[in-house]
Amino acid sequence: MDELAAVLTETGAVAAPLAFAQSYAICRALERWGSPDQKDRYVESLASGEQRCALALSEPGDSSPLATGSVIYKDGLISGRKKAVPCALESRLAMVSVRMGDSLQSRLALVDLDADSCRLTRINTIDATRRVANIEFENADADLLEESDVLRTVSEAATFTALEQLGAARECLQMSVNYALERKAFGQVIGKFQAIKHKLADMYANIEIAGGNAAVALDRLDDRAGWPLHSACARYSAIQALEFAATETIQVHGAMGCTWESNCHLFYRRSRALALELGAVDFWSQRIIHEFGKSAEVAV
Amino acid sequence: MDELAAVLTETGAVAAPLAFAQSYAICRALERWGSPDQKDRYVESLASGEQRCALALSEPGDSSPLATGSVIYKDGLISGRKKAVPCALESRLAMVSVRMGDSLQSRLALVDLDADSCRLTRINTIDATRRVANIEFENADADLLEESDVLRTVSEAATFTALEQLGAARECLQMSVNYALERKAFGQVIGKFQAIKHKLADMYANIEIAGGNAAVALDRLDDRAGWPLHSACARYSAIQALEFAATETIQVHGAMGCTWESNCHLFYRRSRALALELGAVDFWSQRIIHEFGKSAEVAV
Amino acid sequence: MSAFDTEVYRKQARDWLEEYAPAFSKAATGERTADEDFALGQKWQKTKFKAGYGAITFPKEYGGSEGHVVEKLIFAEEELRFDTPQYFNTSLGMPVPMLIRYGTEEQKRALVTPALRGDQLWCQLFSEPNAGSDLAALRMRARREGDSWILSGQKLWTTWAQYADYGIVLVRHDDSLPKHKGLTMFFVDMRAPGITVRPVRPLHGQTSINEVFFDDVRVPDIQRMGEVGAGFRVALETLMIERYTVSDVSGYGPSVRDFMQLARSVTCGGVSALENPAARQVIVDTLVQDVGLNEIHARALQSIAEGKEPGPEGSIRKLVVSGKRQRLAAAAMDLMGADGVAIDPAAEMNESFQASWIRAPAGRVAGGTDEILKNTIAERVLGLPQDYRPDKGVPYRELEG
Amino acid sequence: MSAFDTEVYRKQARDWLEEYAPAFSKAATGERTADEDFALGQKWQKTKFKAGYGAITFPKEYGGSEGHVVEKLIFAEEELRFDTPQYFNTSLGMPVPMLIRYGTEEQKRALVTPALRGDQLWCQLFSEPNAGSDLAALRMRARREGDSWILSGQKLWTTWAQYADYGIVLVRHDDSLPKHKGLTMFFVDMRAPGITVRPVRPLHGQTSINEVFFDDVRVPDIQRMGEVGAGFRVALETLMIERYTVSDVSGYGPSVRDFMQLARSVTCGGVSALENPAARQVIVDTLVQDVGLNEIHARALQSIAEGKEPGPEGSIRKLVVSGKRQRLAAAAMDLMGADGVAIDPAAEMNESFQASWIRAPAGRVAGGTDEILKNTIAERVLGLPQDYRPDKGVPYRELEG
Repeated sequence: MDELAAVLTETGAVAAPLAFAQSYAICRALERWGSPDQKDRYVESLASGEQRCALALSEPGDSSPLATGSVIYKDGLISGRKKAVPCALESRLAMVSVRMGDSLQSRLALVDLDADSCRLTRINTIDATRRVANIEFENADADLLEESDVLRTVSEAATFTALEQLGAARECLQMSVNYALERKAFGQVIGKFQAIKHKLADMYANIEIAGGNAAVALDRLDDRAGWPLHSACARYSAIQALEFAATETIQVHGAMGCTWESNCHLFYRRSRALALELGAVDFWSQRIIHEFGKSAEVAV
Repeated sequence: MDELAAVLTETGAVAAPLAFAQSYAICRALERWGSPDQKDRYVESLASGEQRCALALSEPGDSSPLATGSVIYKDGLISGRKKAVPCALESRLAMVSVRMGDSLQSRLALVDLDADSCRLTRINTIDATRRVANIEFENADADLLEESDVLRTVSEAATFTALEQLGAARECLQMSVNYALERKAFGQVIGKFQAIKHKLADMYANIEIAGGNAAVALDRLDDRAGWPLHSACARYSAIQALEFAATETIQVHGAMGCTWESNCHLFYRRSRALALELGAVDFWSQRIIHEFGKSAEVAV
Repeated sequence: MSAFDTEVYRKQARDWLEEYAPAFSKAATGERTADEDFALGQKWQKTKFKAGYGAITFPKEYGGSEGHVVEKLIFAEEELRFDTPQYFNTSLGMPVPMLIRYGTEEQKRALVTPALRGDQLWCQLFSEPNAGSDLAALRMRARREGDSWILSGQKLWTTWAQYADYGIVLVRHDDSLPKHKGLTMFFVDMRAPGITVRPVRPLHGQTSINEVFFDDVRVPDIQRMGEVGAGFRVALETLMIERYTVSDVSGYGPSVRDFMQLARSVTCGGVSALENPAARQVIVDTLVQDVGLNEIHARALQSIAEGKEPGPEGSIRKLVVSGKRQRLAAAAMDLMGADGVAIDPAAEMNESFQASWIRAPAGRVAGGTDEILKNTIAERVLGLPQDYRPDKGVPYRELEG
Repeated sequence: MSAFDTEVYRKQARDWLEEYAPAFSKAATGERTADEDFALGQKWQKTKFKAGYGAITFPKEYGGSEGHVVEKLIFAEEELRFDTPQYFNTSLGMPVPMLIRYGTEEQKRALVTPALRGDQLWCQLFSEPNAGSDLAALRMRARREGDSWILSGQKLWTTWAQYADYGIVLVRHDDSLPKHKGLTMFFVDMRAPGITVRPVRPLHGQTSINEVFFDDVRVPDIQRMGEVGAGFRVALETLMIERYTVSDVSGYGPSVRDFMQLARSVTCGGVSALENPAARQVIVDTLVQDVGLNEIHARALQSIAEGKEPGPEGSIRKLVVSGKRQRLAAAAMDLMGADGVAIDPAAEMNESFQASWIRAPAGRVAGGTDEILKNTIAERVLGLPQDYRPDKGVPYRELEG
């Protein structure tokens, strides 16, 4: 787990154009719910990075990452639309959340994106470093994970993404500290001004709080009781920490931060993209209340 | 109106142990809804300050200032309980919100607190400068204002209280500025430190925003369309401005602010008391959403 | 001016705008290249100028209307309702009034009217890579050579330099003096040999800002504005000319009303976004700030109309607006969920929360960072002392770095 | 220590506390006067001392247990679950370890054991009216007279001075030296002639803090702690002794779980307060902060048990906790509506949101204001430079004011 955390934070720190956190959640879903056949088909090539798989959750008309009203599974085929899927254009496969026929149940299924029954349309986004696409399925062959639980996979992806967000936030903090030690105004380095010092102290505090939450979530990943609450806490605090860090890093850099001459904008864009792609902050905030309300005894 | 505003802000600035804002709302209610008889009976002695009248709204079991489930009006008599009424012990009269029999309608009624049918019990509060009491009515004679509208009177009291809150907030700001110009640490007055300067700039900005809202609300007091939204905005922003000002004024004063040697704590206590007694911030926040949602065209 | 007069003026301005402004909107002209857009901006300025709205407070001898400053503010406020192309705010806001104050008769006769009419555009060359918030730290040198000065160095963040005919430029003529004392102001012909303009790619798409390189650019002494060494004072003085300006209360982003519409139209897990606690909080906070700022603005206009100074509370506007806009835009994107990342590259910033969000950081920096604005409020309004300034009185060349 | 050992120790401590602590709680003893409460506090310290839990890290020769520091932390953590009377944290936290470091053999033999056993209490006389955050600005004078020093001046914010037998005191022996250099530390007998203790009325009811006046108090030089002029360094050094301490994650106020209970039990306009957006926000933010801080604390305990320095992230705890507590308490009162003003004067601060709220300002000041803590994080953790310090190197008497 320590190694995984290191890789994920590093991915975040360089704002890499990948969806590594999602890939890892996908592998875990296959490991957990895949039939021996399905594991044979996918796990090795995915884990080795030979094949890529996108996670397709969001649907038009509702902002929940759990929404499965559009894409319907019936007799091995799916039809419907998924929106704003990161890295779909680079992937051969997609893990898609689907609704089971007319029931209210939802499951995950694997779909071959190269098939003619899948139409991908690239969309312009605020984060130009990752390509994002809408997907339309029309009777596409879908390989169903029978016992799968969409919320669990979304929560795991959120936990892994939290580590990426933390890596990015720490990088922002470091960029800000470096700049504050070097840039001068009014005869001294700006790192001497309390406005800058206190902003960076706040940034540090947020990051450490988020770091604590991510560590707990990672630790409880296989804990039957802990994961629903703790993955939500990790996600929520990571969104907040990175949003503040990325936004205020630009502010520390001043006019220079508002141009492509500095890297600040990459993190500003990425902070928003990561905040939106697995359910926005309010979705997770509601989940925390829900789970905290249920839990008789949690680790607080 | 300018004179009224001046008196109210002054009352707030000295954290006077009065409920002047509420008295003024009571007078307006009488003027608006009182029969000629009722006006004769009350208006002059109330307006001259000869008699005092408390505003009794809140009831046990619900935090809305509009709650009227407990005190029931029937055949000229009321029974039930009101809680945490400021200045009731100093008042001969109370204006009480009541529910009309079994209906869902509520009205205002005047009650003589000296009567045996009214039992007042003083409660300990965080703000020792104003006495607060619970009241129990048992078949107390009640003089009903037939056409009265509880929300309207609560909103007017809230608008006038916002001016008191503003006065208190401005006084806090001035105390903080004075202290920051005089108190030294690390070889300079603390008013030179950006942490203090920026805190006071934020305090000023909040106060001016609240001041703008209060001015608009006062201006729209008799405007059929404007008052519901604007009194809520005035109340909401005044609570926020005073809470921040009172809390951070203690912080600027440091350890000294945490004792009875300075006046900071009077405003800290009063800020909370005023924030609670006419419906807390969330009640007004919900009202803003409700009214803003309704209004096709408001002055923003 | 009486309240009655201002309302009459507002009515006339509105009627005129409703007749002429729509033809200059995106809707009327469709997609435009950058150069077409600038040409349209020039045409719009000329149209306003002819009708007496393009140079409202300028002297009649140059074609201005010699109107009351409150008329200018009212017109600007009304014009905000239309998406007219805006290029001349800086030009007419500071450089041209400076020319009128410091130019020779001949210069003024030749240059003021073309600038007011929109035939020519003036830019303002102040900031440098190492001189942003701390403008007086600028490095660009000027050395005297007979009747001329030779200017060398680099300016940064110069808005519309690529279209400018002239610019006012602040330079260091003597680095043995303390930083504020060694500065002098000139105006320069932007086509003079040695000047190179290079666009800077901003965080958002549109390129309005530039680097400008001066490589031994010769400027006649007659183009000096104010005394040698008075440059910083002249710059500040001019910043005070009609310093009360009109800005959009939403910070040129979508309004809280747009946000409310959005919240009504989307759901999360089947629940209306209007039930979303964070969304409700943003609506309330934004609305209350808008109401407060609008009241402060109305009070200021009234003071100005009565010939009085507006109160100091106007100073909070930029601070409040730019933070508010960033929060509102981010919250709107949150409501949209995964779709919130989608951006229409052609969208104006007041039409799209994404476009507004991407430009928001510049809003919190340009024209005074949040931190500088708070310092200014603390010092000028509340009377708190200036921060410690180790550079005070020290010869510029002895300041390290 | 291994993780196994620490868990064994925790189990033992918990068992012992469950047997002995309840008898010292409010529930068991009922209302107590201030003096009765202190007497009970002494008895509790004696009980812990006898069982080996009262002086866990102190040397055996004085009756301590010479245990691992992590044992002390674990015991403190477990003790937080009980409302035992607390008077000796300061006494044993800094003054007594200082005595062990700087006292003579004779002094230590006479004084350490009574202090550990709770028979005697030591206080810490550092702050003054003009020296709070800036401790080195203190004025209280000491002048040499033969083998003694004569102390005159005023100390402020001295916790439990009214019960103290001894105190360590930081004074200025030479005002011709820069402020940090002219200080010396002594310990004094709090019953010495010339010492007057006057309680200060805090914002909340309970009086734990005092002003202490020194009127020509004679202190033998043998009670000097460290070199003449080393006072500030000695004070800082001692602050570093076992600086990792245990505190309640709710800041000694009610917990987020209590808040959740409250939200479930009240309504506004018939709607559960659990639907209140502000309440939901406070729950989420508080919970996330608690989870984060607890994880940081667990990591620190583990490091300490392994003999390593805990990470710098522990430094955020006090900053986060004290603000969190104030917000949570105010939000809870909001949920109660008009009733929120009611306060039970006898309520402990961890039982009542009102009591917690009224003490919250002191929490944001005592032991480092928010502002000082942020500076410390910026400098010690992030490596940013110190603020400008105009008093540096200047003789104390030349500093104005």
